[in-house]
Order: sequence, then structure tokens, then C-alpha cells
Amino acid sequence: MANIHTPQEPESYVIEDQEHGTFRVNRRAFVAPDVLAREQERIFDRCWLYLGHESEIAIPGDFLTRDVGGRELIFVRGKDNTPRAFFNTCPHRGALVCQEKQGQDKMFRCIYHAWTFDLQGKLIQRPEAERYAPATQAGMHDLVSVPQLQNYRGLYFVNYDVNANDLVTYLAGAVEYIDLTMDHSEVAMEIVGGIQEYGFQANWKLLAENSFDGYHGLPTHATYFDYVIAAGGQLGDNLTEISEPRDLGNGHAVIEYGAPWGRPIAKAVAAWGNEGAAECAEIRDRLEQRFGRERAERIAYNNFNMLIFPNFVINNIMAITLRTFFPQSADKQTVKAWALAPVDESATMRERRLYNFLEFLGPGGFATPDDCEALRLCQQGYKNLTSAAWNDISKGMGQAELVSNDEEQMRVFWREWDRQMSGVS
Amino acid sequence: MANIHTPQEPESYVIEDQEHGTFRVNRRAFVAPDVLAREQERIFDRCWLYLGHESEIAIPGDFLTRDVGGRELIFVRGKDNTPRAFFNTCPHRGALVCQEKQGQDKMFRCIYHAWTFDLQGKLIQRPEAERYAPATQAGMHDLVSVPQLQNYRGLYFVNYDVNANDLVTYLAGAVEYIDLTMDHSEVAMEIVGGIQEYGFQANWKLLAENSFDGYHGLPTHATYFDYVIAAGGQLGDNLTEISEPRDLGNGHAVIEYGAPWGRPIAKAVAAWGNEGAAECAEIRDRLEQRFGRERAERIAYNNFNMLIFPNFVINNIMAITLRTFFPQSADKQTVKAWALAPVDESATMRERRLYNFLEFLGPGGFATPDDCEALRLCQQGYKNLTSAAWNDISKGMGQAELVSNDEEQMRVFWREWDRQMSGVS
Amino acid sequence: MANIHTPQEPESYVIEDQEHGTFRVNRRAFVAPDVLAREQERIFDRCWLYLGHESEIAIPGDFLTRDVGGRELIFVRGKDNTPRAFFNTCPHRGALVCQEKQGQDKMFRCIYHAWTFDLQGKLIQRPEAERYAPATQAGMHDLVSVPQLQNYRGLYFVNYDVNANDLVTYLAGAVEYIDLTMDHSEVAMEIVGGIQEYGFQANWKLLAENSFDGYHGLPTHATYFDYVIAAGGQLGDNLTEISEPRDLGNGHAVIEYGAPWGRPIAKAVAAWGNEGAAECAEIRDRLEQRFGRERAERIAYNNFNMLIFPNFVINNIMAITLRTFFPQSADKQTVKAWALAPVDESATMRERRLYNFLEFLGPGGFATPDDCEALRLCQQGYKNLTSAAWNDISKGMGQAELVSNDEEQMRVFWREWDRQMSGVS
Amino acid sequence: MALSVQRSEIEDFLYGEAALLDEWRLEEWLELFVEGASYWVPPAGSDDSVEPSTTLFYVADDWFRLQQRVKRLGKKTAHVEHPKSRCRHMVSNVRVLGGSDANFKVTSNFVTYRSKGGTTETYLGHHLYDMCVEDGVVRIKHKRSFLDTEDINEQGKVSIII
Amino acid sequence: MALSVQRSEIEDFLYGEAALLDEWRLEEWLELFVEGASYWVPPAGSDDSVEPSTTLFYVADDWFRLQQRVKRLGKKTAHVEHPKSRCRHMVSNVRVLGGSDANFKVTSNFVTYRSKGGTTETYLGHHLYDMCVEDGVVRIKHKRSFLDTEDINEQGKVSIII
Amino acid sequence: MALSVQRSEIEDFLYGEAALLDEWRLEEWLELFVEGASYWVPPAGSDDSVEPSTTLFYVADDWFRLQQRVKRLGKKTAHVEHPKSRCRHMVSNVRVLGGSDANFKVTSNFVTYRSKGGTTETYLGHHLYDMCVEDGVVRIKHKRSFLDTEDINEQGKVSIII
Ligand code: FES
Ligand code: FES
Ligand code: FES
Ligand SMILES: [Fe+3]
Ligand SMILES: [Fe+3]
Ligand SMILES: [Fe+3]
Repeated sequence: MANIHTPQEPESYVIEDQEHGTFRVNRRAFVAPDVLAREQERIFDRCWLYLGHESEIAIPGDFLTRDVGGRELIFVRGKDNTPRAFFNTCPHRGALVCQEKQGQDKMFRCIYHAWTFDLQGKLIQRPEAERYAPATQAGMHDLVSVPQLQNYRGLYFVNYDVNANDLVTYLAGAVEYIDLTMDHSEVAMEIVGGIQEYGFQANWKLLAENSFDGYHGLPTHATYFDYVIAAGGQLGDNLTEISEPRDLGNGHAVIEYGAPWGRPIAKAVAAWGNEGAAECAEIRDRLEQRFGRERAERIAYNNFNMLIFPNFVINNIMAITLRTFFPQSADKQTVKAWALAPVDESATMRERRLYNFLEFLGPGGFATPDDCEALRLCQQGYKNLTSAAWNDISKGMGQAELVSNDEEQMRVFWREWDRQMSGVS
Repeated sequence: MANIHTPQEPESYVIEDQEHGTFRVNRRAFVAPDVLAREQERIFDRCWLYLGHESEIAIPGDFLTRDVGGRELIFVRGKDNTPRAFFNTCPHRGALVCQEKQGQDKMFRCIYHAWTFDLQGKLIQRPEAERYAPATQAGMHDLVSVPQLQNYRGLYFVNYDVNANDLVTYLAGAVEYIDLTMDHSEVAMEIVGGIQEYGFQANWKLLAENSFDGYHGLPTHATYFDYVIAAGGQLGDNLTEISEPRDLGNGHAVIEYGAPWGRPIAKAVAAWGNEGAAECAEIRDRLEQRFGRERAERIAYNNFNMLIFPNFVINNIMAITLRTFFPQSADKQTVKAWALAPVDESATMRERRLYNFLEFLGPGGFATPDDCEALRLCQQGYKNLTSAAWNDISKGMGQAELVSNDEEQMRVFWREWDRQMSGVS
Repeated sequence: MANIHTPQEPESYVIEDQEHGTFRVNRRAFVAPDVLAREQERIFDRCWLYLGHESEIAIPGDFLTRDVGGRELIFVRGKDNTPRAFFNTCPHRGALVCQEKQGQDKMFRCIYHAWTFDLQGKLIQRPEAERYAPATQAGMHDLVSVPQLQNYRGLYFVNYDVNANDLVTYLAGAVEYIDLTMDHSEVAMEIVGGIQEYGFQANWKLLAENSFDGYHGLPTHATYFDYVIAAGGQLGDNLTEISEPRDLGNGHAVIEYGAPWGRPIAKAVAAWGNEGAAECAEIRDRLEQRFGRERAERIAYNNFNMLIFPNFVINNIMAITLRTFFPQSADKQTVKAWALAPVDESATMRERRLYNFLEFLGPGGFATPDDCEALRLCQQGYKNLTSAAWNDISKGMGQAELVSNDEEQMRVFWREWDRQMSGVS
Repeated sequence: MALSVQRSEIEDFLYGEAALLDEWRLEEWLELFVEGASYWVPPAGSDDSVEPSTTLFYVADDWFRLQQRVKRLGKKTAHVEHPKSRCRHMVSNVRVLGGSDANFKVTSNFVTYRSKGGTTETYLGHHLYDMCVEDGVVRIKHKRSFLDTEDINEQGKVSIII
Repeated sequence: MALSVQRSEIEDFLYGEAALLDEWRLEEWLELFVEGASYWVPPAGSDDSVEPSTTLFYVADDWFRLQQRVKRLGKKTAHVEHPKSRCRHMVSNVRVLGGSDANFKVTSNFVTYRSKGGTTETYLGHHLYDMCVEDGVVRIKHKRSFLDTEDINEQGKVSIII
Repeated sequence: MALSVQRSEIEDFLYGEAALLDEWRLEEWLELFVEGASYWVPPAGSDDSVEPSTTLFYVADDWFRLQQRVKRLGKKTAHVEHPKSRCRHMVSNVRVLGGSDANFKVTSNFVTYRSKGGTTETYLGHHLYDMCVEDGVVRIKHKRSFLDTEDINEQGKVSIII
């Protein structure tokens, strides 16, 4: 029997009780269609949403199509070498004007009546144009641009609210971690190997939490750590002692920590042999020359999982993954994930990076499928929300100092979610 | 991400600006469930809807079942040779009393408790009838007839509004084109080869527009015209110069035009050889004797695409197709299409007709699949309706004289749609 | 075209007219989502719902998981040999803590963060427990018990309304027929062979009616009776003359009647040979010693179909089946069915019982599939509800004495349904 | 005694069986069985070892009931299959698991599609056959059809021979 | 004249045909036919006996139109198949129904999957082939593809060779 | 050196492989590979030419990780597959594309069904095998499984061997 009878809204979805050290979230937030509609209106239609990386449209004429926040967009580099984002909708009767996932072209032609647009979105041709009255507004027959498109260090975001603050202000403390990532290269970073897309039956916020949930690591991913050990790693051997969650403002948060796995930049593991150790040492030296020892080691050894509110993840771990995810419905989401790498890394290191990536991440990895399964089971469990109504996110509350296995980073997410959903601006 | 956040209703769905020569339709009309519910109530529950052709139930006992406007109907020719339409619902506990798509029988027996009805819908038998009190109203246990069933020249329509005007008044100017079609035969017209049924992911109004959209012909159907030429046709060779849209009243409209393809009645093409040319000449002569030269050539050479509001199409082109379509949801529809032909045409001409039909029309034709694809892409494009909200249907506005490649005929449709949806009566 | 336009609610869904002997139910009750939501709130969230039989969790540590009334439950026998029912939802972030359909274990461990619960639902372990503040309420991190769990003679029911009356009061007259069933054994009754699960496209109330609809037997199940005869049975040969419906209170009702088929307890048929006849005679004698002749013969010869409101069926016929069913949506339901038998019956008799069961019941039986098909056709027929709005359930009204082929038992169901849906308490 | 048939002959036999089922020629289908043969369909998701004496099957026909089932399906009053559903039996992964002409085991995978009333139901799983060859003629002694899904909530019934 | 080919050779042929279709090598696919061959797709749920002269088919191509269909599908302006859909043709239950080298009948079951625009459509049914062998080369004279569903409301079109 | 195996033997081998996977006998399945073998699953909709060095695959296992994958799937802590899903691997259209005993190519089409948690997921596509025969024993050197759909939004994962 499906969850037919959704209970009334609680007085508050998020209840934080500092005194008793409890933080609870009402499970109706994960199942109710009315909540989803409000999220669309108050969160996805107002926040900066990740669109893509500059390297995905490297030269003029490169384009890709992507659904972002419920819209179908074209991300294209114009003749003038400027990246632009358009709604993929013909101004005539509305057909998608571009069907390819990505490509390189000089124009977009609608199949229905052959209206044709240049890379800057301008209508450049339509059959029997003489049968039209002169346009009353300039551009009324051009492709519509997204209200706002901005980038920080090659990461392009869109915002459907023309009045939203600028991107860098929005990113707030997240800028520091984007820098830590982009600084891996002396030349540029690039998306390698295209995109991983998959979907599963769980509310999108479950993946937001999971993306930087330190607590689940050992129990959920036992088989991955078995594998790391089988590959010659040791659970102790972290090269860094840090374990810390941080509130980055505007609902963004991060956990920074040490881990036993190898990092292409620049922490070698046994499996990579002397050759790998040498290469890592060299990379670290270069980093030291560029940034000094402390920052160099932070870049080289420290892992971090960061969520940029509401749904953009940068996990800088055994590889670097960018990830975003959107709801299809309250109980289903689709995920897009990418691997980011320095354009100037060696072929062997690139190989190690992708090998690392696949062993943990993605639909065939040793970890991600277990995450998705856990989240699916949560969604199932919420069928009981009339009687078992509250999630507990209290771990670490009232502790002198917080560690990355506590749940503070999720609390940061939920406080912002609650603020935006309550309509506080 | 699905289109979760449907925007508020616009002040008006249809905005016609004669002064600037623009006509726009808000795309919310194609995606919003509330619009669909209102269409059901104000359009499909009040307009005349096509049920079937008399030739489909030729003799007493012939029946067919068909879903029309969200209802499940039985169309049956009674013992008295009168066609009737009943709701296919048992008066007892509601089972469909007839499951066959079509057939020939003496009665309908419900499988659940064996209540049995004659061809006139009367309950003629039920087990243990003595356990029932005498009926309080006559016929309360008979099959329920549709509120109104009327036909014009063999085309049967139902109306679920018992107060609706009679069919002929409703058809208004469409009568002229029905006559032009039915006059093909000196005996009678018939449905040949049964029915083509298919569905696709686009709002039903997209197909209403498309059914008489002249503008899309060349770009959308380039491969069909390639084929016509490969078959020996020439794009020029039309035998008629007319190209004209007409408003037929009550939201019905038509475009009448010349085209290069062959018409079984009575325009030969090279591929048909001398024999075909001769046969067409002969048919045309007979027409001339019956109707005089002008009307004869109009019947023989002129093509027309007509939409009878809201959803019945007669396309008299390289063959004659009847077509109707109903929404399954805002973004999905199912289509029923038939071929109509003179009972008295020659076997070769019948062959040419069906050959013509299939080369253009239907799920395997060289044209229809491209239409459906274009409409599917429009529906996809409407995901962006919050930012790209308006369809443009302005072509030809402000022109001295309108041609069939303009969009006037769609404007006729939309004016009537807007009138009925606004509740104006 | 789907049923897009659901009509307004009628003044009353159930209209009983004693004077004219008519009883009608509005078909909107079977299709409208708002009705379903109200059923969930007023019926399924307030009535006693069947969970399972004690024999399914025979020893401490035995558990099963089952969806009941839209919830996911764990039914488990604790260390203390007490059966309990918990919501299958982790108190942490909500994952199902148990995925197996059934099994035997010492604890339940959540896969996400490894919180672990004992068989009594208590949290007994969680990683890094020291990072949590002391619990503010006892048990706030334990599995949540269902509000009420009670049993009558081994049949366990749950109630999601903590204020609901006790089970036995609720069962009212149904107790008599449960006793008649449980008295089959001198030791205990048990579920044999697990569970039959299936679903079909019909509103759940259609199956409620069908489960004790005597009227449909002969027409719907003609092939089954053909089979009984082919197997050597005779339609006459019933050993009992009774044919009677009874109102058992609180919406429960039953029909008790004779039938030609064999009953493992204790009516032999030709196919069972002398050996079977002898065994049945012996069983009947034992019954006579225990209960006297009259009750013994009632147990041995009388069949009954009982519906315990809203959705629990005990059919004591050619075998004993327990059955419950829940809506997935207004037009879809899933069914759970079991076979109940005396633990102490002979191997041959057990074989006959299961053989009997399968020949009539279940997805592969000679009868159930035809029932489901009839109900599916009713659901289809309700597409016409705007014009064919009323089910007729009048059979037997105004008759001096009612028989099991009348529809009184369905009227009992509908009167209670109407009372509860009208919010009368 | 050795086994005198190859996989290829068994495939011919099984493809022929599927065709008889698709064409609703059930009387002829019954002739593929030896007298006294049986036909079982255990609950979806069952292991190969399951027995009808201890588990509630969907179908557990002995020879008498199998004949009756075929008779039933031939009647207009077998409502669920009248009008007849349109079926297509896809057979693949045929494996002869050995034995002798007197008794050998065969397994195959199947996907059976059943279309009626506006929907198409998919049955998928594997068959286990006990077969024999007598004077060159292959016959079925025991057929078991295992549905390799968790349940039949979508299909709702086993009203056809899958 | 006898029939000189076995099922196994026909399977090689049909699996090869399926591969050409999956890879959109339609010009080569056309070479599997004799000149003057025809290709039919009757309405879903049709019986094998149906004829395009009396029934409205989805496809009833003579040799000319079949060639034109292949040409069309090679063009960017065949919008429904440009960009190309991704297809996979599953062939099973191959049966050689007899005849002579000059003309013999073959049937097979199929499930063809077509993915495009975010959905995957499933076509299922059976093929009937009239074939011939000339100096060891198998060729198709007449191909009929029967969709064993009630309708194509889900698929909506027959824009590929199924 | 010539190729000493026929399609029929390869079918026996592939049907046997499918059975091992359906029965979750992964250790035995691993024995079908030569030491140093590899197993790849590229993103849905990929062409046969795609390489894990330039594309982000779902699975790109060398011999070490393939062994580890089998180990992982044997553990209770491989949560997505514990409890085990019920799978059925349908293999069809087997074609031997030639080569020598030392190295030959085989392709087959597949539909793999995975049922768990109340849903059945369908994986469809084709396999490409590099194989060899040593003293009559067929072994896999390199297996690639191509999903012929646009994405895996419905399936969500490749947690089984497809
Ligand atoms: S819809 Fe794009 S040109 Fe008409
Ligand atoms: S429902 Fe038709 S006879 Fe009862
Ligand atoms: S959700 Fe169960 S332990 Fe975290
Ligand atoms: Fe994880
Ligand atoms: Fe068109
Ligand atoms: Fe019944």
C-alpha cells in the first residue's frame, strides 16, 4: 500500500534543541509533494545551480545540453569565445532546438519549421520570413538566455532569479575550497571522461546529507576499506591528523580529514610503487614552491567533502568528483557526476586517478551503490512517517570540539533549508 | 528534473495583437493538469466528438467498442438496423459488458453475474431475477445510452451534453468539405482496412495544430518530398493554384491547396502510367457530369486539411484520412486514424489509395513519425515555460491575403478554445 | 483517454431505499483519489488490520516484515517469547532496519550507520555513542512499536489508533466464525506453505464485495464447477441445506452455505476414495465427541465466507484461506493470501487440502483469476461514472428471507463504510 | 543407457512448444507430455528445490488437473482468457543438463509477454524439464516454471501457460 | 528440390541481420534481400494471414519503397531517427518451417529495444520470412514483422526496422 | 592457427556463464577467465571503441579489481547486493566473429533482469568477448558489456555482473 495519507505539516520541520543536544528533521520533508513544489519555488528557482565546467565547451561552437533545476538548457561557447546558456526552446512553437547531448556546430536549427539560430541565440533565418510583421521587440524571436550565468574559476552556475546576489558572494566560504582544488594545476583543471548519470529512488536531500556524512563511512563502506587494505593500504596511514567540519555560510559546509587511500595529488600508496611515491613527492615539492609547506601539504594530504547549497558537491578525496542532483519527484532523483583533473598531470597519474575514481565512485564503484541503497531504504522507511516522524541529526551536539564524523555539516544544510523554506530572506 | 513547479495561470492564455500583428499562446496550456481538467469539463464534455462511420457497423448485430472523450462506448447496429451508442458499463456492478474491439453478436452478456442485454441495450435476462423488487423506473437496469448521437452523411458523433445544439448546426461551414469528400462516390463511402492506433508524448492541441499546419510541410517532411520526386513527381506540378485557409465557424477551419502528389480521385502521377492517367480522366469526367466542371476539378485536384473543433480531422490529400485524438494526460495523447474510400472504386485505384496512404500517413509512413517527433520536442521544450512562456502563431497576420502556409487556421482553433475555456457561452 | 474529469461528490455515496427495495452505491467511491485519502484516514488508520498468524513467528527470534495499511512493519517474537510489531524505520535517519521478508535472528542492524536493535526493539549499540548527548526521553532511539497489537486465537491485528476499542469488542459476531475455524484442530492451527501475493487493477472494495458474493459463483466460476464434476463431484451433493447471510456487527458479515466440493474437515468426495471417506468420518466423530453432533456437522459440512471490516477475509470452503488486501491507488490493489490448517491433520489430508486450495484459489487457480478479471472490468466500466454513476446492490431486498446468493452481506459492508466515511463515530 | 539427443534437437522441441502456446493450440501442447506428467509453477522468487507439499504454489497440476486446465482454457467461460490474450514466448539459454534417454534434465530461460485489456504483462524466469526420448520422440515428464521476480504484483495471475 | 540449409545457418544469417540493424548499416541490410523483395509490418495484434490490400498496415513496402525507406533513414532530415536512436534486436526461437532452396519459410521471435529522448521503447513479436538459397547464399524474398501486442500506444511509431 | 570451436560450443559456454551468474556462483564464474583478464562496463550508450583511459566507465576492472569485486559481492557488507537480488541473464544472438584459438572475438546480446526491493530492473545490450581455447578449454581474456540504452536512470547502478 503506497503512502496515500500524507499527514499535515508539522509546526516546524527542523527542531534544534541546544539545551538537550538534539537536532531533529521531520520526515515529511522527504515525501510530501507540496514540500517539493515549495523547494522548487523557494530553493531551486532562487539559488545558484551548477551548470558545467568551461572545459566541457572548450572552443567556439562547442555546446552541450543539460537539464538544470527542471529546465532544459543549452550551454554553448559563442563565436566570440564567450560561454552562454539558453533555454532549449524554440521561440516559435516551442520545440527543443538542439537534441544532441553535446557537439560542435555553427547554428541550431529547429526541425519543425526550420527557424535557425546562431551560437549567440539570434534568429538568423526562418522560411517565408516575409509573412511576418516586423518584430515589436528586439530579440522576441531569439533563444531566451538564462536570467543569470556566472562562473568562479571555470565552474559555471545559473540562477533563475534575476535579482539573486552575485555568485562569489553566494559561494562565501566555499571559495577557499574551490581554490584548494583548482590550485592542483599550474595550467588549468579539466573534466575528464565525460559524465556519469544515474538515478535512484530517494529524496534529493538524502544525497545532500550523504555526500558529506562521515559517520556512515566505515559501516556502509566496509567492503571498500577491505579493498583498500587488500591493495596494500593501512587504515592508520593518513599523513594528516585533521578531522573537522566547517560552516562556510549560506548553507554550504565541508568536512576536512585524513584518510588511508592514495591521492593523485599528492599522496602515494604502496600499490603505486617507488615510481608513484617519487612522482607524488615531486608534485608536493612543486606545490610547496608555489604555496609554501603548510598549504602544499593541505592540498596534497587533506581530503574534503563539500556541499554547496543546495545540491552541488565537490569531493576532493581519492579523486576529485563534482556532483549535482535534482529531484524527479519527492522520492526519486537523478545524479550527474564528473571527474576533475589537472590538464598537466602525467599519463600514469591520470590513470591512477581514474582507477581510484572507479574503485569508489559511481554506479559500478565499490561504495556509491551501497550509499544509494542506504538512501533508498531511508525513503522506504519514511512510509511510516505518521508514527515514526523524526530524523535524528544530533551527533556531536554539546561536544567541546566537533569532528568530521559528527553531523554538524548536515545541521548547517538543514538550518539553511529551513530558513529558505520558511520564506525568510 | 520533471516540471515540478507549474507557474500561476496567466491573465489570458491567448493574446492577439492585431495592431502589431502578433498572436501568442501561453505554453502553460499544454502542461498544466488544471487546464486539462477544465478542457474535459468545458470542451470534451460539451462538443460533438467523432465516434465512427456507419460502414464500420454495416449490418444488424455489428458492434464495436471505442473510447471517446474518456468514456468507454459500444457502437452497435440494432435488430431494427438503427445504430446506437451505449456506455459500456453493466448497470449491476459496473463491469464492461463487451470486451471485443468489434464483432457481430445477438446480445451482450456480462461475465460477472451474467446479466444479459439485447442489441438495443435492454436487460433481457438475469439469474435469479425473482430475488429483485420490481424496477422502480423503466430501464433502470438497461445499458445507458449516450446523451446525444447524431450523424452527418455517415459520420457519427456523440455529445455528452444533452443540451448541446444539433450536429449540423455545430458543423457549420465544415459541411461543405464533408460533402466534397462524400461526393467522391456515387454509391457510398466506407472505412477500409480498419483502424490505426498509436500514442505519443505531446499535448493533444499540438496535434490539432499540426493536422492543418501548412508551414511545417517542407522542412519537417523533406524526406517525403524527396520520395515523391524519386517516384516521378515534380514539386511544381499541382494542377491547381489555390492556397487558402478558411474559418468555418465554431472553431472549425480548413486549408485548401494544390500539391504534387497523386490523388486517387482524380489526379494521376507518372508512377501510375497511362492506365492510371486514363482512369483518373474517366473519374473526372463522371464528376463533371455530376457536378459541373468547376466543382469536379475542385474535388479532383484540391487537397484540404480540415479540423473540426476540437479534435476531428479530415485530411483529403494523397488519400483520405479521418483522425481523432484524445489526451491521456497533459503530455500524452492517443490517436485513432482511418482511411475513407468510395465503395465503388476500382481494385487498382484502391491499391493506389492504400499505397499512397501508407507512404505518408501512420506510424510507419514517411511523414507522420516526423510530425510526432516534432510535437514531442515541443512538449519537451515546454519544461522551460516559466522563462519561455509563449508560443508564436503570428504568421500571416497583417497580410493582405492569407495563404495555407500561414497560421490563420490555428488562430481560429485557439480563439474558439479560449472562448470555451473562458466559459463564454 | 484516462478518466481526467472526476465529477463532484454526490450528496451520498450509499442510497438505501427500503420502500422500493433498492440499494445503490455511487461509483465515484471506486475511482476518486480524495475518497481513497479519506479511507486511509478514517478507515485504515482507525480499524483493526490483520498483520499475521502466531505460527508465522513460532519461536523467539523469528521475524517477518509486512506492509500493513501503508506502513512497513516488523513482526517479531522476542527473547521473552512475546510477539511484537515495530515500524521498520531506523530512529536515526530512517532506513528500513530489516530487509528480509522473514527469518530468524538475534538483532536488527541498520546498514547505514550500524545502529543495532535487539528483538525487543531496544537500541543496544551504535558506533561512537559517546558523541551523543544523554537521551532526553527513554527509548527515543529505540524502534517504535505500533500503537496497538492484539490477537484473537492466534490471529494478530494492529491498530494505528491508540484510542481504538479492543480487538474482541471490534470483532463482535465474527468471533463465532473464528472459533468455528480454530476448533478444527485439537492442538493448534498453522499457516502452511507461506504466502500468496499478487496485485490487480481494481479498487480494493471490489474485492471486499467479491470475497463473499454468492451471486457470481455459477456464472463467473462455471469452469470450476465443470472441474468439480469432472473430478466426480455432483452439484447437488451438499450435505447441508443452509444458505444464509448474517450481519456480525461493526461492518463484518458472513454467508454460510453448503457446496458440492470436498472439505478436508470433514466432507469427503468421490475422488478421495474409501480411505478419504473413512478419514473424514473419523474426524467428524472426534468433532462430535468434542462439540456434539450439531456443531460438529456445522464445522464439518458448512462453508462460510466472512469479511471482517474493512479488508480481512476468512473463507472456510474447500480449504481455509485468510486474505487481506490494500489499495496502492484508487484503481490498484495488492493481495496477501494464506492457507490455514490444523497442525495435527494427516499428511494425506494436508495434501488434499493444498490440492483443493490450488484448484480454486490463487493466481493459478481455476477461479481466482476470473474473479480478478471481473473486478478489473468493473474498474474499467467506472470510466463512465459521469453518466453511469450507480452500482446496484439490491438483490434480495424486500424478500421474506435472505439467502447467501443475495447481496445483503455487501450491504452490511457498505452501510459501515458509509458510516465511517461520513465521520459518524 | 546414454542420451541420444543434442541441444539442437531440444531447441527445436522447445521452440515448437513455445509456438503451440503462442497459437493457443493447447490440446497439441498436451501431447508433448507423457501420460502422468505434471506441471508446476511455484511462487515467484522460489528456489529450484521448492515442493508443493510444503509450499503454496500458483500451479501444481498432476496429470488429471493439467488435462482439466487445458480443457478450461478452451472454454468461453474461462473469462480471464476469453477473449484470448495475445502471448509471445521467448525461449533462450537452452541447456541439456544430462541424464539418459529414459530421463534427462533440460533448462531454459524464458520471457513470456501477455497482452490484453490495454496492458502487456511480462513473465520472466527459467523452466526446468524432466524429459525422455522414446523411439526418437522427445516427451516431457515434468515441467517446472520458475518466475525469477520477487512477486507477481504487476502480472497478478498465472492464467496462461508461461 | 530439397532444402540445403540448417537452422544453424539461418541463425547465423538472422543474427547477422540483427547486427546490421543495430549498427544502422541499412544499405548492407538491403543486400540481404533479393531484388523485388517486400517488407510488411501489419497492425499490432494481427494474425499471420492479414493482407495490406484489405488492412491498413504500418508498413507495406514493395521493392521500390523499401529502397526509399532505407534512403530516407540515411538522411539528417529523417527527423524521428536523427539523431539516431540506439537499438538492440534480440532474436530467438528461430524455426525453419520447410520448403525448398527456391523458397522456404523461417520464423523467429524478436524483442527490439529502441532508446531515444529519455525513454526506451520495446517492440515484441515474431518475424515470418520467405527466403531462398542461391549458390549457397541465403536471401530474403519477403519479410513480415508481427507485433504481438494489442497496440503501439507506448511505442507510437514504427520508425526503425524492427 | 585456426579456430577450433563452433558457435554451438560458445553458446554452451555462455549459457553456462549466465547460469553461474544467476546462481551467484561468482567464484566459479571467475574461473571462466584467464589470469590477467579484465572486465569493462562503459557508460550506457557507448560505442564499441570507447576506452577507460579517456572515458569515465561504470566498471573498468583489471585482474586484481575483478577478483576483489567477486570477493566483495560475497560479503554481507556488500549492502546493495545483500540480501541478494534475484537475477536472470538472457543471452541471444551469439556470434563468433573469428580469430584463432589463441584469440578470437565473440559477441552476444543480453537482457539481464534484476529484482529486489519491489522493483525489477532491466539491463539490455551486448557483450564483446576476447576469448581463447587452450587444450579444448574456452576461457575469457577480456569481457566488455555495453548497455544499449541512453542512461541508467531507471537502474541506477551496475552492482551485479550484467
Ligand atoms: S517550432 Fe521551431 S520552427 Fe516552429
Ligand atoms: S456486474 Fe454485470 S452482472 Fe454483475
Ligand atoms: S539510518 Fe540507521 S543507523 Fe543511521
Ligand atoms: Fe558513502
Ligand atoms: Fe506533417
Ligand atoms: Fe469468485
